[in-house]
Amino acid sequence: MKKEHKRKKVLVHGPISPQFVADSIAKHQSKTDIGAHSLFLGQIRADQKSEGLVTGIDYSAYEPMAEEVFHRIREAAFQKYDLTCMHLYHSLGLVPVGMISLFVFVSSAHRRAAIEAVDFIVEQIKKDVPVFGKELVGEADQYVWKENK
Amino acid sequence: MKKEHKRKKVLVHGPISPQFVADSIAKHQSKTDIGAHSLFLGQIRADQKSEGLVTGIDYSAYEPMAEEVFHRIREAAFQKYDLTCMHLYHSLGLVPVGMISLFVFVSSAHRRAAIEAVDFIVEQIKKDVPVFGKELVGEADQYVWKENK
Amino acid sequence: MQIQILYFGLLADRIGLSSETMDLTRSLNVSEFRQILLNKYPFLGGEKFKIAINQQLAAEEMDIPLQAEIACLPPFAGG
Amino acid sequence: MQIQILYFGLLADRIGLSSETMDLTRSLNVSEFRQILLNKYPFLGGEKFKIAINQQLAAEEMDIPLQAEIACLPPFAGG
Repeated sequence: MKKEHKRKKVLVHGPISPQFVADSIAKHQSKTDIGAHSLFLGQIRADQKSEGLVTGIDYSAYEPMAEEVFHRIREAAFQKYDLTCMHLYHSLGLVPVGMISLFVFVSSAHRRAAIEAVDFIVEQIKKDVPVFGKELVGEADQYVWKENK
Repeated sequence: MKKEHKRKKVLVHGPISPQFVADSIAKHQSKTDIGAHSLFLGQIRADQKSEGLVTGIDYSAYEPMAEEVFHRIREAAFQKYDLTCMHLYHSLGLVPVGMISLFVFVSSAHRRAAIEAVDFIVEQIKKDVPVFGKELVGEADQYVWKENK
Repeated sequence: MQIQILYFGLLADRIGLSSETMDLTRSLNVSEFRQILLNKYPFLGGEKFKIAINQQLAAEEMDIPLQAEIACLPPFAGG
Repeated sequence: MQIQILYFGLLADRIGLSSETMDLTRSLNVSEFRQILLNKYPFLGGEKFKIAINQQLAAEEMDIPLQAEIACLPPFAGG
């Protein structure tokens, strides 16, 4: 049994900036047992809906449960794969089209563990975390509630 | 048949900086058909060898052939997966421990294509590209030639 | 017996409330609670939603404990 | 018949050359060329290496064409 990892807040307000991603990467340069970083970024698409073009997503969450589920996904990934570290960030509030709402960052000594862990984590997040998205469409105040497939 | 994509130089001199990664991400915010970015970064590990601790890798390549093989890997990935864009960078010359020597950046409308393509591309690069690495070890001018498994 | 009910996303939107408390005359399981909710808000009939008790997804046959925090969760959209 | 030979990585290091030209008295296939190389540099006997002709990996039975650029490639280490 591995030890449980420190709880970290995953939900952040607004979009995740490329600069934040860069700073996260830079912080790992002192960890010289890492050989592979695998990163996933979810970006808001300008999908065409019957009501108009998506201009952004306004995210909300059942926050305490969402944080708890993110924590369980982290622990499950650490159990399943041989990882050095893992950072998860998900936006709340408005994220305009083209901006990033999900950042999954996994590091390992070797590439396979890092790549497979990211795949696992993203799937679990889509499936299990109580995050809700209001897709803003068109010019007026119209919206459509998003639903993961 | 999809069209052939523009040839881009993959080999760059020295380490790939986190800032370069951030700038690459930022450039994609205007591409509003992208929903998922998958990134892989290879970082130099301070492995313990019998000769001492690795302090860096000095990369060389059969450059024209390496660029040609990178190009073929790009084309194969575009054929195999539904991708919006793809950027590959590999270092030449000295990359110290903790620094990044490989940056694979794939974008797609959907997560599966992006994640699977990165896996495919990294495997092909390790296997097929004529890049050579001199692992510098210990204090003196010792080194060991690296070999991908 | 009092329970607190939280509504999220589409459900909060349709009902016009993000939370309310209900006084139950007897203990209920999740399925019975769901039926009370649909009687109260018949326009939710077509909506899929999961129910969490104290931040854990609950099976339909699970009994709702005293002082429970019930959350009604429409389809997830994270990522 | 003249061919240009390029050496990389460990091979360039061991031989002490990054390239040389050889004048062949007859046309060779890759396997025969490899044997000539090992006769010239017997200390390469224990090393694995691939041979590329004009930037394409070549099978051992392939004939080396006129004016070919031959590259001797030790194990790859990219990534």
